[in-house]
Amino acid sequence: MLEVKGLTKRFGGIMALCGVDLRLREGELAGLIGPNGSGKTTVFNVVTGIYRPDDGSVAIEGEPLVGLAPHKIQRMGIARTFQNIRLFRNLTVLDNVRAAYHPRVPYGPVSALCRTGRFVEGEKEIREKTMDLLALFSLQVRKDELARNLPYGDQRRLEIARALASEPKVLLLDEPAAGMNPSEVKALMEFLLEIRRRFRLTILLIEHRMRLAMGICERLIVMDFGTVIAEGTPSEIRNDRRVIEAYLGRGTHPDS
Amino acid sequence: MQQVVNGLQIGFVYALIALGYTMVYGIVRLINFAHGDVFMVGAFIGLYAIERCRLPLFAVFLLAVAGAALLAVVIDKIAYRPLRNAPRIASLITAIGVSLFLEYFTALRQVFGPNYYSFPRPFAVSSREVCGVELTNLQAIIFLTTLCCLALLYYVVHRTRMGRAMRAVSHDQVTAGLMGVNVNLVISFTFGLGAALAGVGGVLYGIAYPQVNTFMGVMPGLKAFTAAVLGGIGSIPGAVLGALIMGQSETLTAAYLSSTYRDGIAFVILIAVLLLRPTGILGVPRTEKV
Amino acid sequence: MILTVENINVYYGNLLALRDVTLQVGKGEIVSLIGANGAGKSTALKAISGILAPRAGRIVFDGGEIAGLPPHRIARMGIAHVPEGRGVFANLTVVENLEMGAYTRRAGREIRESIEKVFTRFPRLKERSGQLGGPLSGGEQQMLAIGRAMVARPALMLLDEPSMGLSPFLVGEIFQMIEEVNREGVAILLVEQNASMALSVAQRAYVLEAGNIVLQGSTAELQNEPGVRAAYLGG
Amino acid sequence: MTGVQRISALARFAAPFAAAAAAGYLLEATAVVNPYWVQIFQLACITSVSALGLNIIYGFTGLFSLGHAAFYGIGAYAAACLMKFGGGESHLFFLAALAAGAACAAFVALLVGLPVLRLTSDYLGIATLGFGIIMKVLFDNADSFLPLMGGARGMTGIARMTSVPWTVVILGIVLVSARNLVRSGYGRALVSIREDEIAAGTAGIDTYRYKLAGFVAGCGLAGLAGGMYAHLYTFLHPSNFDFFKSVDVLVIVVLGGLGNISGTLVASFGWIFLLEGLRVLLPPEYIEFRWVLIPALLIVTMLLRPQGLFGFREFRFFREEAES
Repeated sequence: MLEVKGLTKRFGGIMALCGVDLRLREGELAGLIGPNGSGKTTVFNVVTGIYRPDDGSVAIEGEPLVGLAPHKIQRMGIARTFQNIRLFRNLTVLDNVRAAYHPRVPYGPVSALCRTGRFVEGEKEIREKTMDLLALFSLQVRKDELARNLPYGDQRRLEIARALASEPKVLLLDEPAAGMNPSEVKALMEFLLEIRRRFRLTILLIEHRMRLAMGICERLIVMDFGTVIAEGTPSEIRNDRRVIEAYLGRGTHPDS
Repeated sequence: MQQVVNGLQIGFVYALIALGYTMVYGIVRLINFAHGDVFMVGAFIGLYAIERCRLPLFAVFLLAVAGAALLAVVIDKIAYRPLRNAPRIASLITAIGVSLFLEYFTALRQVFGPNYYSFPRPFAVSSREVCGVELTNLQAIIFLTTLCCLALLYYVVHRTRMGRAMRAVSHDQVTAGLMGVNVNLVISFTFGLGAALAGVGGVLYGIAYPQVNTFMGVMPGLKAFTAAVLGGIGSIPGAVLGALIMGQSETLTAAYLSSTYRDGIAFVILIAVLLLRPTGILGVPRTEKV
Repeated sequence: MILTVENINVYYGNLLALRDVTLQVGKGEIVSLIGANGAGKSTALKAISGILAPRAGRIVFDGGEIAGLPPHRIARMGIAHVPEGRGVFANLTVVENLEMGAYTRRAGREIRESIEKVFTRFPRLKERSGQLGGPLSGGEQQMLAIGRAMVARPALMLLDEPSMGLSPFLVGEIFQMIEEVNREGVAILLVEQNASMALSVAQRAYVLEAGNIVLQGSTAELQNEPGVRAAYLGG
Repeated sequence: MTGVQRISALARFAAPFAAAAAAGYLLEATAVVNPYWVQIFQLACITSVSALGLNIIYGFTGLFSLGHAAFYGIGAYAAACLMKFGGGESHLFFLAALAAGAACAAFVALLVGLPVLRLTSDYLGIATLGFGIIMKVLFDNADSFLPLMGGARGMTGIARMTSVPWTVVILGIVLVSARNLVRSGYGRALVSIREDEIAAGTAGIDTYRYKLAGFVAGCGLAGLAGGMYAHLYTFLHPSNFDFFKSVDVLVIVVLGGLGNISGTLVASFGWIFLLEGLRVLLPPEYIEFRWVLIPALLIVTMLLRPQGLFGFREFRFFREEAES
């Protein structure tokens, strides 16, 4: 589905990524884990076109995408959320999602200018789709609130809703469980399984808490110092010596 | 070569103004449009101090520095401080308001008056040849005064407790407050320090180009500000470098092209530099954290 | 009690972030404040150190009312707040950062001594004393932030998520440091997401949920509380 | 929709414009109102068009521009030159000249925007400020390459074509179009860029292209307004298009509230009438106090309402209403 090969990225003198290889299989829910600063978010930023890599390739369903602008990559079927929630803060919940429908508006600018029938129809269709999506996230009652006024949890959910508006094939989630307690994490996990089924998604999520990632994901990819040091099922990872050494540190247990 | 020396003359004056822009921007991210007018007030204080009070040159500078600094601190308190937590554009608009107010208020007959006034020369201008270039005593004074100001500024910013606090506040106001720094006081101090340099610049400008009026701050202000951006806004050495480039480009254009294009060339350079280095020559490139 | 917070309400704009929060920190005590993200933990610290002004309620520190005072005045009274994300001044050197910690103190020699003391405790900072704070690693920055707070010689230290973004090994080191600071008589109010760590060093703790304090007690009691175990300690 | 329905819809749409134009015509022809004030009214309409342009650029798309007056000037000079070349007094040609002026401004905006829009926030503002000053220098020296433009002496002898019906109808059309565009997916794309450019990109919006589109459209409106201005006052001078004129429009947009059409409209009229009203209201010996009072008022207003007079509130007409 998504294939990353030899990805390298430097910032100044610092090697943020050096030769990262990873592969997502269609329909899986995989986790990208590793300590802070190991390069997980940088992988997302390179894959979604925010940074241009110094070397390496990224392809979705065989189509290379390195060097393309973020919106083109999004249209190839990759959507994402951000670690430090980036909503359109002064727009309503409704408009946050509708903005993401924009690339596929069924009317042209002239049609919008003259408010033709096609425009009215198109707007109605977008609104209906948006409301359906919001309903799925239980956000429909908040549709007219400004995004910045939402509670933290709703903001995270709205960001996922906005990412889904583009009907992506691959969904990249950057620490979706940040700040959640275990029962909330459980609910999130069920929710992710549900949207994966409904939208036929392949999901890659970042999580730096080892135990949590093991609870959610079917397969784990572990990064440290800008490289992938291991991948496999949670039980394989749990027993991987390199992971235990590099990630878990000396003598601490995998709870942090 | 002669043109280069002439360019240095105006370049140094621009540097004195540009420093105020860059420091204020560095600390509160405000383009302080009123700064050029503080420079103008400095020049007028100089004018009165020389003409009416017949003070010695040193005292003239002191008076201009004090007046300009006081004015800037008052402006900050009235027009900018209440808007610290408002959208940035709001204080930009009040800065424009303050600028217009200062220009037109001082142009009233009851204040400085609307005309051009000739600035008295406190000494006779003479020149001598140094290394094949004509150097006037006026230019020597400008160079020396500016260099002294720069040295003093470097000392304040890098060697004093207040300077450390200024740098801390410019990086993170909230945390600086947690260290016990009175953030408002530090910001006022920065406004005052920048204005003091502009006050010196105003007097020097008056002596060098001996005609003043209340709108004289507009163009030098814009150019000094451009210089600050050219060098990398927020950077003190950048402001000086930008100002010197600005001065050179202006005198060279006037000498070899046409003085009517003088005001334009500097901005062509500015745009060209920004396109190549979006944060100016010495500005630190910012990578936004995503 | 060195710090008493009584029924404070804190708002962000019109959003109520803390409702009727009451908590106390005794002299020389370590108290933890735990809860999920957005529960209001950082907000509580910000209200105490003056970054946010409570709309109602009292905050008494060392016998004096401090609610609504500006941060620099509260800092001068002896509260050192190490903010979330550490707040290291990236454009100042390590030494200058430490000197900023001593901003409220005047005596030059004593300040030098305090800084030396920090250096002996964190030799790694000494190696980097002339470098800028920005390029330091996360662990070094956290050491610098805590060291900077120590230089201020506070009576109360507020620590916001000192373990955030650190490897488990460093987390252990930082918590050792916190206990050492406390042994010198500094009271500590600790905000942590890493609840098991937070409960292990503190004597007492408060649990915040959606801006309310829902539980409080000794850490031993809380560690055995089934609700706390389920929500914060992972079963 | 049947043909009859179509025509009736069109008629319903056009009726208010026709009425306004007729009222304007009567107003002008019967001279019940002092012609001076009629002219001020026209200036206010023209300023609204230009300010709406800047609002699209800055208020909606979030592109900080300090060079709006340059595009206003380009439109003015371009339309005036064309009209002088071959327009005579033809109203049809006048319309074409206005369109050409707007197109000229838009084209220059495209050329300038292509490189400059890669800059962000204050740096973009400064680059556009620089462009504004360069244009002013060019206008000042224009007589050396096109004597018609008059350079620093000013351009004279422009036909007086702008009339109340024209200004009212054009402003009306611009308002309706701006509302329609802004309250559509295209407007949402612009606003999302203002809110968070990176997030907009990953949400599939071609940020560079839309920034360019917003900038070009806004500058085009400035050019349109410039053409009307030229044919209202029949005299152009480079100082009409300097930095201060850019600031004027910026003040209007901020006062009205960023991204707020109603606010821009009200602020434009308020600003122009305040400027001119003070000229009449102040006793002649105090006339120079005008520019002391205005900035003082501006500062006080900003201190009291930093989010602009209107904030987010819009007149009903400009609110969303495409769907039930």
